[in-house]
Amino acid sequence: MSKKVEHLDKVTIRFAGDSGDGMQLVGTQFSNTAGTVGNSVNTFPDYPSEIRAPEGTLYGVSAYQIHFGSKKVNTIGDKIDVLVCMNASSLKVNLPNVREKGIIIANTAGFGEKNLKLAKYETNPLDNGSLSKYQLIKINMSEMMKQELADLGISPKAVERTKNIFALGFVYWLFNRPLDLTEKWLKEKFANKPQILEANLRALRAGYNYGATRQEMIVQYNVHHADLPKGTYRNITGNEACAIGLVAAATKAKLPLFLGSYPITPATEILHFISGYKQFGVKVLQAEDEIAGICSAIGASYGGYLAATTTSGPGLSLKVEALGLAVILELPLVVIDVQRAGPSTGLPTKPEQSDLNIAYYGRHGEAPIPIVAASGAADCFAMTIEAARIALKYMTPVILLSDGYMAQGTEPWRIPDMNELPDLTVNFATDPETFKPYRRDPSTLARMWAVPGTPNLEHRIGGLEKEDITGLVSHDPLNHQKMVELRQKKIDGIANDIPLAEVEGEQSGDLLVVAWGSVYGPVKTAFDELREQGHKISYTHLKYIRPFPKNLGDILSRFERIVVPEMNMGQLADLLQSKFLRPVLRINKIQGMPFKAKEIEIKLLELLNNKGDK
Amino acid sequence: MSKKVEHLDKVTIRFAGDSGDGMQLVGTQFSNTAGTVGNSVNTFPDYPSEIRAPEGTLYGVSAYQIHFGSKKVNTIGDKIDVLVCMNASSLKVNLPNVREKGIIIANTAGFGEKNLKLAKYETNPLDNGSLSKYQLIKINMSEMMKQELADLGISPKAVERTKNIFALGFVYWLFNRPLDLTEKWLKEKFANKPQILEANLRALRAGYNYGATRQEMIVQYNVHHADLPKGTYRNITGNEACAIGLVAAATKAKLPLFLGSYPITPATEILHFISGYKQFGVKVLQAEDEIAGICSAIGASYGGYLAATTTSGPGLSLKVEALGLAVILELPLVVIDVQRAGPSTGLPTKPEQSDLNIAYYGRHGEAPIPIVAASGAADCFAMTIEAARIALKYMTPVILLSDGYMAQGTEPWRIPDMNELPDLTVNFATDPETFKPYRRDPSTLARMWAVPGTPNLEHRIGGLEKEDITGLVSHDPLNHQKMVELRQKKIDGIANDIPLAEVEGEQSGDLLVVAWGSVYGPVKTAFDELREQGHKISYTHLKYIRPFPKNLGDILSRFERIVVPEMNMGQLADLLQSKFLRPVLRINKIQGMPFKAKEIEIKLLELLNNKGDK
Amino acid sequence: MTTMLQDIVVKRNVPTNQYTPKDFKVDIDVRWCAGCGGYSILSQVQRIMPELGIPREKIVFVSGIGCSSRFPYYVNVYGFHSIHGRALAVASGLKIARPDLSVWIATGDGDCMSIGGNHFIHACRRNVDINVLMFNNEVYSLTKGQYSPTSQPGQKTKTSPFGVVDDPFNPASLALGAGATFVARGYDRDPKMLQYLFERAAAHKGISFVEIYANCVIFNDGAFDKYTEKEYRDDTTVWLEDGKPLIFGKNRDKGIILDGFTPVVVSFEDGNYSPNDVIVHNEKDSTLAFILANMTYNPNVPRPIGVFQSIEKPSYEEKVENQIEEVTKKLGEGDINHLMCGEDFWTID
Amino acid sequence: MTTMLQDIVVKRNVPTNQYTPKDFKVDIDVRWCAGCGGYSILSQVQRIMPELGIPREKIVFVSGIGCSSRFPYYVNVYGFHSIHGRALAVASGLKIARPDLSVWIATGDGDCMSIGGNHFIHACRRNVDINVLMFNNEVYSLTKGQYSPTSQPGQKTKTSPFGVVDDPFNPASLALGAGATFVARGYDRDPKMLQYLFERAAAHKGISFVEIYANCVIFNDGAFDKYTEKEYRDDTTVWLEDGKPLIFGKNRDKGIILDGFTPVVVSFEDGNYSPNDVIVHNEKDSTLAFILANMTYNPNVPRPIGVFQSIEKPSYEEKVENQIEEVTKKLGEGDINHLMCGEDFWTID
Ligand SMILES: Cc1ncc(C[n+]2csc(CCOP(=O)(O)OP(=O)(O)O)c2C)c(N)n1
Ligand SMILES: Cc1ncc(C[n+]2csc(CCOP(=O)(O)OP(=O)(O)O)c2C)c(N)n1
Ligand code: SF4
Ligand code: SF4
Ligand SMILES: [Mg+2]
Ligand SMILES: [Mg+2]
Repeated sequence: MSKKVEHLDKVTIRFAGDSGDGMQLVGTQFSNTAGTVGNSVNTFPDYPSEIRAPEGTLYGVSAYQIHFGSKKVNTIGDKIDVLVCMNASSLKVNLPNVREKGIIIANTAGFGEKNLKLAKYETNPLDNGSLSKYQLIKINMSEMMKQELADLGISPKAVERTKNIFALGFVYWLFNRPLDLTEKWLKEKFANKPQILEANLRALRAGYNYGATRQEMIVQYNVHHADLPKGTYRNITGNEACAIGLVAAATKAKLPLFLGSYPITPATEILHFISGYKQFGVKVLQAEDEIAGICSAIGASYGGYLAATTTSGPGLSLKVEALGLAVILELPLVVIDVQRAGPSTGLPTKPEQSDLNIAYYGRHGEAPIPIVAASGAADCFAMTIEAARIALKYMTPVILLSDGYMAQGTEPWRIPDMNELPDLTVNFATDPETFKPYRRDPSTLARMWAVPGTPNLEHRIGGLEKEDITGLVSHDPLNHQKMVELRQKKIDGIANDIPLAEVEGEQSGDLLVVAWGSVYGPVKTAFDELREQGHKISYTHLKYIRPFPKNLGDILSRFERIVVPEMNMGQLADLLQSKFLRPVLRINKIQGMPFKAKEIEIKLLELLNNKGDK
Repeated sequence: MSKKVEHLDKVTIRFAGDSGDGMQLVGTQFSNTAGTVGNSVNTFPDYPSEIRAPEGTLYGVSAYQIHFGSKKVNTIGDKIDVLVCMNASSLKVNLPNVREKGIIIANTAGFGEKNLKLAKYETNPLDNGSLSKYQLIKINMSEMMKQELADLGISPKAVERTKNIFALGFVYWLFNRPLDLTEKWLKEKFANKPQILEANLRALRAGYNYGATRQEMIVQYNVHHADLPKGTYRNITGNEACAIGLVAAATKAKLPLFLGSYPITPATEILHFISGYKQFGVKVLQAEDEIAGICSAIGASYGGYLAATTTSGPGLSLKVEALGLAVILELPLVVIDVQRAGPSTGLPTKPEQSDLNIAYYGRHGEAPIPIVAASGAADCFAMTIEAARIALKYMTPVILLSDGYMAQGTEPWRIPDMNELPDLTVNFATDPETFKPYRRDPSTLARMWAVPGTPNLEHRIGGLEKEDITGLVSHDPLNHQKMVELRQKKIDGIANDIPLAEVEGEQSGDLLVVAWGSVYGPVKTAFDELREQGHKISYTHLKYIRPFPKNLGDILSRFERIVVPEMNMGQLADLLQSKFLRPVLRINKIQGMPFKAKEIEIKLLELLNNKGDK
Repeated sequence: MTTMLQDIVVKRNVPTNQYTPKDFKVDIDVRWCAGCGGYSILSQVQRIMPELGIPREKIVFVSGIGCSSRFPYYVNVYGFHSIHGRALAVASGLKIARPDLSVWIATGDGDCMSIGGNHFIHACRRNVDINVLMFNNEVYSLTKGQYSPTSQPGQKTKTSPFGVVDDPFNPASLALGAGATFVARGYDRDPKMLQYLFERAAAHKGISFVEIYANCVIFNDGAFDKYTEKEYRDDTTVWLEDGKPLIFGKNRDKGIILDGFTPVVVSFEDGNYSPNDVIVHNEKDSTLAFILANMTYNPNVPRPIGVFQSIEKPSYEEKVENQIEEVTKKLGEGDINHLMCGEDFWTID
Repeated sequence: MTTMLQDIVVKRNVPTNQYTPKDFKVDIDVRWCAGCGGYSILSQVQRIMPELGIPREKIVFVSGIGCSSRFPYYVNVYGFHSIHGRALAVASGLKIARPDLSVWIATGDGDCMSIGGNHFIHACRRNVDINVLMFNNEVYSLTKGQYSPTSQPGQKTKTSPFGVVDDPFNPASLALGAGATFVARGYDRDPKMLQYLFERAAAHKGISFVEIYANCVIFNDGAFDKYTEKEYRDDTTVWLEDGKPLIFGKNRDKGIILDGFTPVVVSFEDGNYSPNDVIVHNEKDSTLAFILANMTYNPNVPRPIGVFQSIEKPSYEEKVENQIEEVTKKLGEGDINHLMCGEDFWTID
């Protein structure tokens, strides 16, 4: 195939096929390879909500989208540049998102009569001219692999299963990407199945060679490597980053790690990963429910562990009572909530940012808990460390908010050296002379931590109001007021121990965008675009929500208008209004889908053009 | 005894003694009698938190306070005018609250050596002159009763037990109150124990006659009957008012009543009362936990009942997940939360107003729930009816906030005629032609309610996002946004169906007090006092918190300063700031005790005197 | 005119031939994986529904969350897909409120025995008249393969990559220990058996618990093959039949006797034992039910399938109604005005 | 210098004569009602603690909420008064994290079997090495007298003014059904018996469940008199002793035999039966344990008191540690840098 090379900053590829077609696998391979050659990468797997939907159906389409570029990419890409579709349904579902002139690579074997019917196509779109706006590359991948592997004598089913690797090989050719990473990976995966290994290696090269030898002309996109900071990188999902973050935090704290958890989409993978870390001495209890998950973690924390519990919305709802207990006990605890679309079961596989309210306000009584929020997959690592740091230093539960989008999408992560991470060493009380269960460190207001097993520090804690210093049960009215205020003051004081908020763009002026969580990607992209267009606009992204950075009020006061884009009905916006008494404009999307950068750009542009419209 | 009669508008009596001394009983009798003769009455029982603390101890003192008057009394009284104390500890504990020149009626038999020691008195306060600032009446009640009942041949223990009735009789004499109500009550209570009845009747009269025949002079307070609106009255606690309110609401809705609940202080009595209403066909499930309590109620609601669940803070925390389910199911449900002091177990027997946040914000996802708040014991009835009305009309869970103070204190309640109550009749769907599970009434946005058993309306509901109108499971992004907005709009729309907020005092000006819940009593008292002193000040009491009354924003905008007194750290204040962007001043007390009217008066006076201090 | 709840509670008469299984099918795609054990359970439920003589509108399926809990969407009766673990709590409220309804639960081993364990044991204790169909696939499937409280020691799943260390519940023992009156076990591969068990469950007044081995082809494929596949099952299971001796084996040449209290397999071949020596099943004997239930994980004896226990006790909702009746008889029907006034009221005019 | 957790986990040696019961008393008033059954339980715990040979700082009492759950305040060891129903969940986390500790639970019939039921059955299933002392007073006392899941049918309480309609749990059966390895019952009125049972519980590895009839003088006074008072108990209860026949009666003239699987009382007086005919207790026999547990509410037989079952199984926290050890042996000790880098990383420089 002759190719016309076009240089691009960023490209979006989407591998789409049936649930059983292995699209997640090839997507992951491509994104790892892209990372390895120095591109900035952002990915997102898009599963159907059924475990295994019937073959070929529209709702059974599984896809993996990769956005990579020579500049920092912050989203999974609004529009698809290259769509690989293994069957008719995967074309149908994804076509609306392919940009004009984009490349469509279709496996013609997936466009048989049955496929067309299931996809509700009357005629074959590959043949009826309806795709003339695109560059269509038709390949009968199944047939090609049949020929390629005829001599191997493996089952037809096994042959058919290699077609995804063929497609991957072809795409590698198209972008001139090396095969070695995937070859290495295949060799490890199929170490014990030499025939299958051979079949897959052949498929990879067949796809690659097919490109090189094909006759038609095609425009190929070339993407230079990005100008990323020096260092060692890997692609990582938010969930894996949280899991590794917990182990790293425990290492830095010189404490063993305990995770008490109950499976729930989209947080379960954190539990999966950590269940595989036994060699780190990690103890995991897959509990009978979310309540036991958090309570067992509280028990382990009492025993001197770095303890954590992981969940999503419905699980967080169940943990509410025990969170209040952790507050009054003043024990360290990391609570990771991977938000999904609610209310109730809602759209369980879809992301949303609608647990901020419950994280902030969702306890009976006055029970303040610090909240931090990761801004993307890679940032989940850093914020897990921060959550652990605050929990241990201030003797408090801390809620880390992630969401289903960053939890399952990947980003390249610059792997920090362990020495770069903060020291989290704790100071257990051991001296009976000075020990009082609720004596506080005057600077942090954290109470003393004495764990069972320490001679002569026997004491009793619990959910009843505590007397200041002694920790005895107290019904004294003034003591109650004092303790409520102390607990509040301790949390408020953390503001002195977190980074100040930063403003990108003008430091004062007309319009400030404030955001939190995974909307970072689309907002940052839109913001950069608008700045490039010469607009005066500013951006503050919040990773600390309770307490807010000390300078946030000051920042807000320097702008005439504030706007918060959120995947909810305005929870951060309401909070800012309550705390800072500034009217806050809102851009809300609550569709179980992340914002597109373009959507945000358009909304911000509208605001920029309608200055009067306050 | 000769008495000098002094006319007073309001008097506060406190009966105090050991847990076993029957103080609750005589308190209740006195307050019923006061009500019957036409006084305005407000009472509060004050138990120790131990079930039965050791006899004579300071922490074992049990008391019952009654504030009654010829004007509307709204609190239990800041200072005690008459203290009845059955032993030394009950004097010790309550003396700080007796006003100067107040009457102390002491049972000298309770001031023996052992009693004094337990009360940590070095010398007998009845004899050492330390009570010279008060009018002290010393009576050896135990001895008097021994003599009085010598001929009856009942056990010394039984004799001793009549001393509280003696004290009651004496207080009746002091206030010239009739004995007949208590006599009637004794006759019913001891119908089967003629000797005990006789003993108690004698005790009552002995106490009364003792007053009439005693030699010393004493100032007696006379209290005219109050100018209450015409009607039939009774004293009622908030918990009983809620219980009766639920039965009345079911009657007006022509629906059977179901209560699914789990015991918890201070809400348990609602469950107690309703468990006694079997003859009303009420079905009660004392569930295995709070989650089963609410879930069983949701099940009953699905079956066409007026369903309710009752709880306090820790229980509300546990109901959070199921509340979200009720939101997406759009089924009617009344949730009564009797607030107590948190966080966690906190001060379980003490009132607080710190569950507003969790009621308002405490669910994962976007899950708005209407909130109403009773302002006092008697108002619990009206607000229970309102909660049921909103739940049934709008097909939604509704949270009614009460608190431990109004729940256990009494107020006289003008018993409404059933015809005065709103018609709550519901319209079950029955027509297969028009039925769609999520078809809405265009005016209320309530969905149709079809209960199992209705032929040809078989349909399925659940916690997954629903398709508009059909109610089928839908993962469609735009449908999700639409449904989230519809659910919000439905709740917001209730603002058109609730009374406007009212302003007492100036309709605009400098300082507006906004309050909610049981702080009504002390705020109203302080407010009236300040108005009488000629101050310009205004007051709005909120009984509807979600949505707020439509005119609230307008009201707030008419005042320069807004202040919210609350038994929490400022939860309503924060909410007002968030919704109306007005800075809100705060008066917070979080001591497990209601405000005193005087405390509020002083704080408000400070504000009135420091106008500049915004 | 408004319809009152009383009107709806009244029972319609249904001629027994009114329905066919098709009447219980719903016009949407069943979205389980091809080969999922759920399909067979669904078919058998749809097949027996017409036999129950209950009007369709009087039947309700309640579920929690899980693959199994999608069930209510697929049966054309009233359906309630609640939240994880709470099906029995919801259904208890519904059944107590509405004893006229036939209330069924579709639940999974996770939904019922993990997060829902408390509601399960309390429903057993109370004996609410609900039919519980627990799809036991020994794994959490909807969340893509974690171990469950019925997973087997050593089982590798996403959360037990090195093998499960937990011991599993024995569902029948748990139900019996909690006081369930009807306890049975069946499996997806035998439609007739399931139909029989479902009919028995429906006929039983009080709680009926049916554990169903349901193959999950994706996350725990073949977990029950040893007990459900033709080539093994005659030798690896024993069918419990009331009044019948516990005989099993392809040639029905083996039986179960008690050695002390320990069940032991004996063969009739060598003439030492005859069918007369073996335990005779008695559904009314609670102790026997325990002995049989405890055979479940005992590798030396076949796994019992069928009805472990079926004993009569008044159902909870019935007792609730009876108490209301008695109290009403004694105190007279409640008078709301009297309730509002209480004993001590006064009038101001 | 900072103290590391490892330093604390290390066990101190305690000479067995180091402690007296006084060392386990706390210098605050015990705030139970005079006559409460809790006092006896407290004393017996304090009495056996010195015998355990465990350093005081290694002992932890965890509780939920209830009168009984105030217990930890009264013992001079580490104490954790958690929230209602969650003691076993907290304690499970603690014990799994810290197998070096001796973990005890003080709980009530409501705390343990009502709201805490799920954690209870799962702790039994997992066999976590925790000693559970359940104060059964058949009522919710702290909340002033509502019925509990062990209240008796017809019992009048504040929430059952017309009598309880629920059937109660049989705690021993529930524990056995859930898989508990050590199950026992005792009562407040017999200090020696309690000491014995507590020592047995402490010695047992894995979960130990001790149900203790505890009189609540305020809300359910005398509920157990029939079984605990000198004048009745010899005839109304039977003491379970391993290897000993089930003989009871003031004159030890009655015994228990099995008729089929049904326990029946026989008298030795008329010569038809002798002590040799009666059931011999065997703590290792799970089936027998069920038969005995099921006698609890059977009015025709005495109520069993003592150890129903005590069988050996590895404890959960031990299995967790073993798996960690095995995996570590196989994969080598975890390397955090390796974990962070994963398999596919690249370097930009
Ligand atoms: C409160 C809550 N916790 C966790 C989940 C996640 N979740 C959904 S189904 C499930 C387990 C399902 O297992 P099982 O009941 O055995 O059903 P199966 O899918 O195996 O049929 C879990 C953990 C949830 N939806 N809600
Ligand atoms: C979440 C929650 N629900 C309810 C309560 C109220 N509550 C406290 S103790 C208790 C029952 C106690 O009964 P039991 O465990 O038998 O203890 P007892 O007082 O009888 O010893 C209840 C319902 C609570 N504290 N927390
Ligand atoms: S994942 Fe398993 S249980 Fe779920 S539908 Fe598929 S086969 Fe059935
Ligand atoms: S109420 Fe009962 S259980 Fe509670 S302390 Fe008193 S006697 Fe003991
Ligand atoms: Mg399962
Ligand atoms: Mg109890």
